[in-house]
Amino acid sequence: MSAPANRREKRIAAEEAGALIARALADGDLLAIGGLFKQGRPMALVREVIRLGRRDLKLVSSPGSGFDVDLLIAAGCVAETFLPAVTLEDRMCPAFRGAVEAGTLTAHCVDALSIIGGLLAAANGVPFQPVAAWKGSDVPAHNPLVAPIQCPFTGAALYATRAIRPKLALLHAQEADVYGNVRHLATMTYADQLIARAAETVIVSVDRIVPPDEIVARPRETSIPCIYVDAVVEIPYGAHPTGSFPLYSIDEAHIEHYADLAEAARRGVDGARDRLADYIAAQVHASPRQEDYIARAGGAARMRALEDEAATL
Amino acid sequence: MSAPANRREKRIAAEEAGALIARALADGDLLAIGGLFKQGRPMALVREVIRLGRRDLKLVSSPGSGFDVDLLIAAGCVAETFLPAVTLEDRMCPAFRGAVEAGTLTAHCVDALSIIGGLLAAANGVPFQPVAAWKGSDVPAHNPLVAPIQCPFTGAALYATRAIRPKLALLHAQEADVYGNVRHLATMTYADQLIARAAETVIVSVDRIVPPDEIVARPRETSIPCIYVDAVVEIPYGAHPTGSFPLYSIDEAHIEHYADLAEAARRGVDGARDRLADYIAAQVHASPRQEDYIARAGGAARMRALEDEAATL
Amino acid sequence: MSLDCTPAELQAVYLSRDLEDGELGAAGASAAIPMAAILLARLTHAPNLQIAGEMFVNPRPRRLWNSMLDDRALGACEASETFLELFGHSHRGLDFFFHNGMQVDARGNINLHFVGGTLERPKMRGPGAANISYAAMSKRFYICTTVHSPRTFVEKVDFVTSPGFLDGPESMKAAGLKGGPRFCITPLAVMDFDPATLRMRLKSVHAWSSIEEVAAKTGFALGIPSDVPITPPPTARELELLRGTVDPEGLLRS
Amino acid sequence: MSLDCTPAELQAVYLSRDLEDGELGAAGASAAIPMAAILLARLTHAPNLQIAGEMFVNPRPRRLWNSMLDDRALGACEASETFLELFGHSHRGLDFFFHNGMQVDARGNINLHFVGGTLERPKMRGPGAANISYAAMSKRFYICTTVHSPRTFVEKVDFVTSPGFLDGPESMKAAGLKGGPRFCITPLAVMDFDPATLRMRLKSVHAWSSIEEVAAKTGFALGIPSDVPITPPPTARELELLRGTVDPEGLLRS
Repeated sequence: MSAPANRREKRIAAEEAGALIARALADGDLLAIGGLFKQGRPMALVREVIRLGRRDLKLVSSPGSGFDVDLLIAAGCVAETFLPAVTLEDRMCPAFRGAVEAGTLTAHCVDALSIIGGLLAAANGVPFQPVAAWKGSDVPAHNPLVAPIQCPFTGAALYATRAIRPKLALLHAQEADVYGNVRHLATMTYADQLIARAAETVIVSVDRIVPPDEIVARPRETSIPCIYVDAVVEIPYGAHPTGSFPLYSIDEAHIEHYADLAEAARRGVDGARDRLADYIAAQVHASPRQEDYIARAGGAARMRALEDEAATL
Repeated sequence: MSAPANRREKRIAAEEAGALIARALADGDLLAIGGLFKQGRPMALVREVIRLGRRDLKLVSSPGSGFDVDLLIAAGCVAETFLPAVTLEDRMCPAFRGAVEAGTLTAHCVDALSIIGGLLAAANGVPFQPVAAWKGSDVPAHNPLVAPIQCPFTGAALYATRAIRPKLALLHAQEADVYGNVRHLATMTYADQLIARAAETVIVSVDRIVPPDEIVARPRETSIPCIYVDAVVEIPYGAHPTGSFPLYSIDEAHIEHYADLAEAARRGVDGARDRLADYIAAQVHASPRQEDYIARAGGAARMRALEDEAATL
Repeated sequence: MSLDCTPAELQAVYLSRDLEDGELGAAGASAAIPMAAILLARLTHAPNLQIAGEMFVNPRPRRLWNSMLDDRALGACEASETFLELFGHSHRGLDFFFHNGMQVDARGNINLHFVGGTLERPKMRGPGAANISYAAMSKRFYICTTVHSPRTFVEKVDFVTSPGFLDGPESMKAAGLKGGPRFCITPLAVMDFDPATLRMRLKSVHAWSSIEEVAAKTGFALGIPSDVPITPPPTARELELLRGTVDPEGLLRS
Repeated sequence: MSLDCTPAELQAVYLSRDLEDGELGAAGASAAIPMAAILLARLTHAPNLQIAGEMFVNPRPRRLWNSMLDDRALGACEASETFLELFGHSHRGLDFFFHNGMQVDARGNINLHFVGGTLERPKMRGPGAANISYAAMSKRFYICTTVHSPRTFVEKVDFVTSPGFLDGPESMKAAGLKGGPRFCITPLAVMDFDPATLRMRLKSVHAWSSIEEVAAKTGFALGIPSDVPITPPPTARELELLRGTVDPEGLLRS
């Protein structure tokens, strides 16, 4: 038996993504972002959030975040973060650091297990997840997601971490079919599956749409089944400047360029705030179409170089 | 970089499996069995347990069990079961039913969520897993793995189910490398990964060993990484008479033949106990080598038929 | 209209009509009739019906099998899951699920554990149940049995494996239960539940049976409304799709 | 014996020698030196060392990268995991792990959250830490920093992100902690911990530094034993494997 012929697609056009995000995510809502650090971040969709002018967002992600979170903060979209580590790995995130130090951003003190435990609890449909691995750290005492509990079997003292149910999840993967079956080709998929199972609405950008039969041919490789996905949108290089392996690598120079601008702005260097605003105006607001964004980001030649780097790993 | 040249193998010879099981599993221990119902059951390893003459075992498995569990009970190896459903699907498991009704077997009243929750808790390294989906059923009140708890955030009443840490897990998959990286080719893998992460010792039979580079070529398809595996043993048709898809299908006739013998024995039909004992003597005790077992089970022709059925699904 | 169908075929067709487009549901072990119902619904009126909740997503079997829970029964599918994901589905519930039972009682409670004696020392031990949560957590479920006898349909089950309407409206409220069985279909009849008492009553009788036969083969006082129609038979198109596409080997005819 | 190596290379080689065959461990973000140590150990004396706990199993990178946490840094690997499995590893702990720190104190406690002010309104906000559990749950960990300054090495951290030996033996007992930091290696020296007080003390000084320099650049009263040897340099074979196989592009030389 093949699939019903008149089945509805979950594919939407890139131009429709903004409207869908607008419906799913209000000011002040909890937004979840997939990927980790500089890999698999749904950057095109994140830029859409900035273009929509969302304010006071709460952010959660897999436990390591960097560029996209910093950009959202620099663009003024974020009020609170539930992010264990916020770093560009070889340097700090300037907008994050600056906003916390200025008191304009509440960076909640959370760790990987409270975030993963919270997403797992939501995915499991239970109100909390037990955690028993926080000895000695100051983090749990300051973590707003955490409460002490006792094991009903052993009497041992441990913690409960609260279920986390994001209003909207934005994810990026390499492939999907038009029905919303998503397939990561990357080796590392981090918390993307958990986030998809935990969130109320899930939108996934993919570098390419593949025929449904290619998905059915290898069902165990479907990383996020269609039942968890509300929409897929084909956006080539949709993760740039983060990497989408094995298709294209991380554009470190682009991220570095942004970080230099944002760090100068944080330090109050003359004119630096304007230069950062110009970057956001050009890269985000003036480039609603991915083709325009890619052209500004170095065009086909730059993308080819990132593809070549990914191919030689 | 390639793997170190002098790395130890986790592959053992089929003849060594019995000794390893003997070391890992004592009388009275909790044994976990992989697969579900008639697929992916580690039958050759289960027969090894019977040949060792283990007694008073406690059994846990993924939530649906049948043929192998019934055989272990018929062979006198089992004292307690923690198995939600025990059935051959189109008929009941005769030895299980007979032993419970005769009072020689304690069949604990458990369900899928207490078993999966317990394995998940053990895999997670926490003492229990919250469950909030048992409204109205008589099962939780009789389930020895369960205790009532309260959510520390909402005050809601729910349950905790106790971590389950099997002494030994026996699993079957289609492929592994010599270092113990296991790859299921089957679509359904049930609770095999969870069991592997929960158990103290893990032995996996596979239909074939593949070169390490074939594993490295597709790392996301490694279903059970070597770090959870103590030994892999190549046993062609090691799941027979259960299925090992996509390689070979379920030998329903074989299972039916056993069930007829066991059902007659349960009913006390004249001579039926002897015929069941003869079956176990021939299929298990007289066939320690898989080649002998397969020859008795119909040989190459029968295996070919099961392979053909699997290929046409 | 065709009356030339088996009880199992009628059950599958009748169930299929109640499944709505866009819903998500599944069946468990020993589920040829429910599987046929789901597949048929997707071919007739519910192309967006999603089959999920039992470790696979939208299987495409070439033929029907007795189980939904092995690779044989999938043929192919869009994604596979494990019991880990099933844990979550069990808490969120599905739109619909199917149950059969060793005992089914007047309020649709289901017993798969034991009959007679005690749980520890039963007169007859049943198979137990893998998942007892879909009955409580899903929006609705169907009871679909392959037998209709006084031993199966009893006033009160010896043990509630999966809850129907427990002891009625009060006890449902106390247990925090919504949902529950929509109707029960057997080889003889369709029975639904009186909204006030939540007791089973006759809804329609299959063409080959009678009110008297159903009442006699039901082990409790079945409510009999004044007007009991004949269960509507499959249409020609339904039978054609069922036999030509869903069940080409005739599992439901055997 | 070769002295012609960078501090980072010496750190990697020194760490590699302490990793034992058959152990299982990993490093997190910004971990070029630990990754080099692990890969080198597998080539020299620990072919059965397993690299796992951070969502991949036994990576085979063609070169070193600054992170261990993206596909670039893996090259290839035997299996991939997700944060779900990391949740379990974090509770069971590894044989060894590596930490760096914005602040490291006299008892090896690590601060990555803030310096000065309060957590809510810090003078300087750090990146935080993804996983705070490996320090407490693993058999041991190493502190490996790329700077050695009085700002980094302080008497008492402003915030304990990941615990070292807390306030010493009593507080370790109260917190139920075992394990802890084995030693700390910086570009200038190796420091371990006095078993009685669990305070940091000088163990060896790298050839290019001196006891005086280390003491001056440490922001607390570092224990100085009477006999402080020079940190043993890499052997020719170690350097050859490090440069030829582990780090052919010379990330640790830049």
